[in-house]
Amino acid sequence: MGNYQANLKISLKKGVLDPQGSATMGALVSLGYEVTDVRVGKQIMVEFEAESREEALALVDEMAKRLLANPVIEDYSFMVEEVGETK
Amino acid sequence: MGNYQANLKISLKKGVLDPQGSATMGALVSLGYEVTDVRVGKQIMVEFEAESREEALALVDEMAKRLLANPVIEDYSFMVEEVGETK
Amino acid sequence: MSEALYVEVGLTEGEYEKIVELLGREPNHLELELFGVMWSEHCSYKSSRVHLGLFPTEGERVLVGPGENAGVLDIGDGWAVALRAESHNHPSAIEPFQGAATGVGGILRDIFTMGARPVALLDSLRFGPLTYARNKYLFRGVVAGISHYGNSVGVPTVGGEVFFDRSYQGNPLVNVMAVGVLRKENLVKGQASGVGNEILIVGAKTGRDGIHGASLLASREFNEAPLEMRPAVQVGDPFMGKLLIEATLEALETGAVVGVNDLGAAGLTSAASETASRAGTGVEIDVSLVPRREEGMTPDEVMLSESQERMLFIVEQGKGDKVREIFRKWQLDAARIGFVTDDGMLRIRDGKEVVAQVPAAALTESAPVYERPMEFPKKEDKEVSVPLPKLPDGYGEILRSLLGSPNLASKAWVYNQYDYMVRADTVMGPGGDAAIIRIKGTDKGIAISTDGNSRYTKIDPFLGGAMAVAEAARNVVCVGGRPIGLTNCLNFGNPENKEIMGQFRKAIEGMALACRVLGIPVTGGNVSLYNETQGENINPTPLVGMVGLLEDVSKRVGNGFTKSGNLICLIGENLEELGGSEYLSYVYDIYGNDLPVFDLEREKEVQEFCLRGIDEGLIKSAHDVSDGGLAIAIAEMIFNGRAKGAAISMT
Amino acid sequence: MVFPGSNCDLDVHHAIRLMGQDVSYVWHTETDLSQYDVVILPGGFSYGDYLRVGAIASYSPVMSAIKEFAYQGGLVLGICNGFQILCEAGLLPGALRANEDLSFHCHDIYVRVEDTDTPFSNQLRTGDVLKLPIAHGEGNYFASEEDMKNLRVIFRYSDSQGNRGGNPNGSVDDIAGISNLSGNVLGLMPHPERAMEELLGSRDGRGIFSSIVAYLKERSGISV
Repeated sequence: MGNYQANLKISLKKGVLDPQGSATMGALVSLGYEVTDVRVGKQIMVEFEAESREEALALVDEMAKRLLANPVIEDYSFMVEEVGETK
Repeated sequence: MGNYQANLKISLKKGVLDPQGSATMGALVSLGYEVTDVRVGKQIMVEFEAESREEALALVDEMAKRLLANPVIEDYSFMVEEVGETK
Repeated sequence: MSEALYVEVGLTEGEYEKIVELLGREPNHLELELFGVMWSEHCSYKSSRVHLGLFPTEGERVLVGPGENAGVLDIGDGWAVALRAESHNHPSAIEPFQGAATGVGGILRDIFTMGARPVALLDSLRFGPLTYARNKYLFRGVVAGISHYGNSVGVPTVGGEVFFDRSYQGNPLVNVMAVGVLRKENLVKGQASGVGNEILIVGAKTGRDGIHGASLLASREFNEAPLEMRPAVQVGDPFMGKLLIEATLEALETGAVVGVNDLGAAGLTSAASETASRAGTGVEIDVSLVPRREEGMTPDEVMLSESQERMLFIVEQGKGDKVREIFRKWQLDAARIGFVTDDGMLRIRDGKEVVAQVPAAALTESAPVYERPMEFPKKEDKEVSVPLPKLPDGYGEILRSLLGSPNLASKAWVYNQYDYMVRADTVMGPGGDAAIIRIKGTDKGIAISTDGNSRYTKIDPFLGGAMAVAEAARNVVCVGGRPIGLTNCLNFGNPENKEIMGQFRKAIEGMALACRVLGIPVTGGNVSLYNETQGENINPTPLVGMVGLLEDVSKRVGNGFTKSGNLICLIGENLEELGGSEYLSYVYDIYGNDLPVFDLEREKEVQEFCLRGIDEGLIKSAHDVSDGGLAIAIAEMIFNGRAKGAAISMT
Repeated sequence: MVFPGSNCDLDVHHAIRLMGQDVSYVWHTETDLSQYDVVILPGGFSYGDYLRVGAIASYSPVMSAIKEFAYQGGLVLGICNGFQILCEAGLLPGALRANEDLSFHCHDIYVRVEDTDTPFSNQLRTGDVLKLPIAHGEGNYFASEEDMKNLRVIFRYSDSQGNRGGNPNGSVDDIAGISNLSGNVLGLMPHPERAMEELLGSRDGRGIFSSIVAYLKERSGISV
């Protein structure tokens, strides 16, 4: 059994309105920065156990589809790395 | 003038309780995953103009300190890359 | 034109031929899309329009009846209330959070577009049983979406209902109602009057959200919604919604605004054509002037976009800048995109080139009106009545389990997520028989309730429809409010099914009769058809949103016992009848065959008696006996009151 | 103060009128506050609470004038979203996080008065219990050990008898309201302006507004 850490990036799909992104951009512009676009999304770190790297990758993808991301309006990407044997 | 894209990761400081993280962990465990820790934070993409890579790095750090992160409870890290000359 | 093209926009061959006849030529692709979206079931009411005529809509309080963005009623001393209900069933089944949030945004725009300040929101929700994970997901998402939009926009969500029944499996109902208050002189209508007047689009930028969203989606069965429609889900921005309310009401004070219309289903197409046809004028707009959020949008996409938080303003010639200044203060776009003409045409330009030109009335008035075949289940084939199960001996256990059933249990988990106090006018919040909002500077109070028992209408659509109106009125009466008008959401299955059309017809006949007997006008509402999944249609669900008036809000009463020692009396008889009861459904999972005895004249007397008793201070609290029957009603009065118990004699 | 997205400015205006005092709406681009005795930042969703509650509003043009106003000893009261803005602007220590159960809470709660030596609580007695409504999704106050040294706890969540308990959001040390060390800047999550009339269910909010009036009257020696 290996202990793995996944880092997921979850962002709104292209074309889906991002009110948070536009409000943040407005604030940065009013603070004097020359900003042309801002997108705000989530990043989730999950530590979990898996038999192998392949299984770990499959598990994270499943977690994202079932719970962590909303497939209707969000896209997700992730990286997985082993962080040592479970003690 | 160069067009840069910064990707910031903003997460709660160690020791600051993360309600979203614990709720997400609870949900994953109830779905049958062997999860040992979950942290939920923000990821922000900012496209902006800067004279040079050094200036770009400094600008992003300033934006984070002033607005994008709350120093009381959040830590931030970021990567910056050039995405081509402004037309 | 090849059949594929007009079928793709949802039109039949007959409808296409009628368009060619109206135009005297074949429509180009954009014109075809305009007809496709405006003649959809959702926008044209083509299967329901002939029946909606049955509703009584006259009354000395009615300032604006059906046909406008919202109905408006006079409540005396120069004050008036605007009311409307809307359904967002299809979008909420795809994305519950945004589906519900945009439903709240849309219904609020219908109110302040009349010049009224929105003061109350109610949500009436129906889901499949909570034993299914999907229904829990939809339920949580819808409540969070309403909470997210309503709280942020600063309008209190003061009431509503939640109901679970297997008939809503895969097809949730999200009906939202809004009420606004205005001075009569500030009333403004959705009309493009005054040739040469400027037409502005204000609020959010236009994107590809919801293209073919509400109009086509709501006109197809649930499982037919093709996947590519899903990314076009509309996203609401309550912050911009709040700015839009403040900017619109401030702009109306300039007196330069002639007409206002919300951009809802079918976006700019319906707003432009409806304001023109209501005023009998024409409208010319240039889509290239519409502020956009995405590049490379085609004229079709701009005309059909259902991006949220946008309104159409018709402003006196030369005064557009004054209005734009106000919108700039509120950090909102306001762009002049055209002007009013006198040729009755909706003319659309893309820069100089005219890309579409059709008579506005052809889009809004000439949609076919279908008298779809109907079938009414005759009394005898229902005679094979289901034998009522042997009644149990121990009732305590039954009462305890009923009190815990999802339909009867406290809904505090839901409404504690809503800010029902913002604006500091909520005299009675959720949990009462009706909500009450006071009007500062007057003694008046507005009582509001939403009701609709779909089990009753399933058993007998006619009686069920009448009872929906009666129960909504009864709830308003129980707090001391005199019912003065209603709005509605008629949620029914597939109109191409004879039995469903029969239910629709009978329910409207029943509602219309109750309105006439109780003297309550219908001020408008919404029809949601095609609520069907894999051939399974939902129960016929006519949802009634009732508004009542308290001349003196201090005379209101709640539904909890106030003092021990007070007498408890039942107005009206309590008969041995279990048809359509929560008991039968929850314990035996059957509806039963016959409805409780219902007599409209009796209902009227009971309501008058209750109103007078409250007005004279004799009645200290009142509660209507509905789902769960007498035992549940008394239990609720104990929970909501200060007394500890109640002694009841059954003789 | 009125920020884009403020909702309870109307309710605060009404509450001050009920106390018989003059009050005016001030738009967030204003920079001169010299004519005022008290500046109140109301509840609501300034800038939609996007990015972080109160974060964007804390950079409104008026904020530097409010900081100066507070520095000069003027009274500053932040209610709900107003409290969040004062923390983001650094006028009060700590930060407000999402409620522990991640859901919005709208219902009555009880707070115990912990410190009456402030312009906002001098008409109350230590140990008084006030029934006030809350309506927030991010009221979970956090303060590090360091921050704790720079604040005074004025109100704590309690049960109806004033004992510890009744914390609706996980706020550290059951904190419901704090002030800076000099006591002239107060932030609290409950809404006193919604508890001014029996018609709406409670009058306990008047204790805070009457304290402000009494303080100003005594400070200026004239009848206000």
